[in-house]
Amino acid sequence: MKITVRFWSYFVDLTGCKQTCIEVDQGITLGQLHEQVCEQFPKLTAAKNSTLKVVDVDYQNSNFVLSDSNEVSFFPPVQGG
Amino acid sequence: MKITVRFWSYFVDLTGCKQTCIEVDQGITLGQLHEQVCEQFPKLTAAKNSTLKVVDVDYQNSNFVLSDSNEVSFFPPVQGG
Amino acid sequence: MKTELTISPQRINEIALSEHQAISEKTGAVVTFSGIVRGQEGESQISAINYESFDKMVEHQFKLIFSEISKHWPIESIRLVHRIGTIKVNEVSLWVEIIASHRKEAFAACQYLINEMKNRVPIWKTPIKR
Amino acid sequence: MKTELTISPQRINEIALSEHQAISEKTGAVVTFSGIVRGQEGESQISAINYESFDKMVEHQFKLIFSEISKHWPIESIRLVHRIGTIKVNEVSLWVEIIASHRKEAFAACQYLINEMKNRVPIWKTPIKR
Repeated sequence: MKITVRFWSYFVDLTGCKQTCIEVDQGITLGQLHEQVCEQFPKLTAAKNSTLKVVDVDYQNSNFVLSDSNEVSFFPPVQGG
Repeated sequence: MKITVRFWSYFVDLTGCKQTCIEVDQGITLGQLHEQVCEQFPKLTAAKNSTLKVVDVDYQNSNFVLSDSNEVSFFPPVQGG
Repeated sequence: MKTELTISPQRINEIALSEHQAISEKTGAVVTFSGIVRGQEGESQISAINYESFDKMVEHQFKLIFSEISKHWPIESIRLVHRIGTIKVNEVSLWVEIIASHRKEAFAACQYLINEMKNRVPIWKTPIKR
Repeated sequence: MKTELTISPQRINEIALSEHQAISEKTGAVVTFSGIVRGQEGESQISAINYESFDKMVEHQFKLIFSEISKHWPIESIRLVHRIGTIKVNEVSLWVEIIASHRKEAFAACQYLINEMKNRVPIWKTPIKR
């Protein structure tokens, strides 16, 4: 299945794009997708441990199993206010 | 010496006056004055333990030794805001 | 630390007060508090509260509290207005503004100020029943 | 609990917002907070901050926080405005108003809201140097 992945804040500079579309296996977890994205965009690897992982509009942990309609976002710590 | 004693809030209703002038011995403490005032205005006795004791514009405890120029205030708990 | 204290029977005009907010290049946080007369006091419906104050002591006690705040937190400015006399339900009895670089100290100082006022500042309320 | 949320590049007009304060017979406390862009970020002098937001998620996360607040404290109303885009030094980036019967819950809810926002609401800053 194909998953849309969006980047925010300086992750856009690190990847050079705001979003991408990745072909993944059925049943892939959010953590596995994150690994795959870091392989494709190695500059994200340094920020791996502080990366926030979102499915649609909710934070999820690495074990979350993705489905076809999900849109994933990866971004650095937030700084509102 | 003579000490001016002022009452505030419902202590004015209990005593029937806003202020009074009391003849006391030199070296009297604030606590002793309070006792003397309660004898003169027995309706203050019920509120004795919650009465706030002030010399001029500062709270003082019962051991405070009064001098001639001091003005004393007695009042119930405050309720600003 | 700048301070401004007003004890007055005049209606508190929050809009006018806000227009005179004095922020600096370092200001990051402005906390304001308005205390408003509620329609109920304990069990009874009221129409207003009468506030009585021992003015000279009120001023002195507020200054002591301000000086404690300036020792504990890096605050740029405190403005406090306490209205006295008869204040109707829904009208403002107390307005406080704290300006600081960071929100934590602004919130801490504002709450400390109000709590200490309630402990020490000689102002008393008499509810006026409906 | 009434809530009002605005995420917008428009300048925040605190005076106009204050004029629409919706108090009730039960209101006893109004806490407002303004977050203001400081002239210094870390070591460097800045002229402005650019705020970027993931709007759809911002709205959802604020609603989750509002709902947590309504479960924890008896709050009458929350209004929150977060400005995005380029905000100059001394201008307001965030404005929050909490209305409640009592000050303790108003202060608690206001601080909870801002703390949780800083943990979870997807908004990012880029300082613009002088």
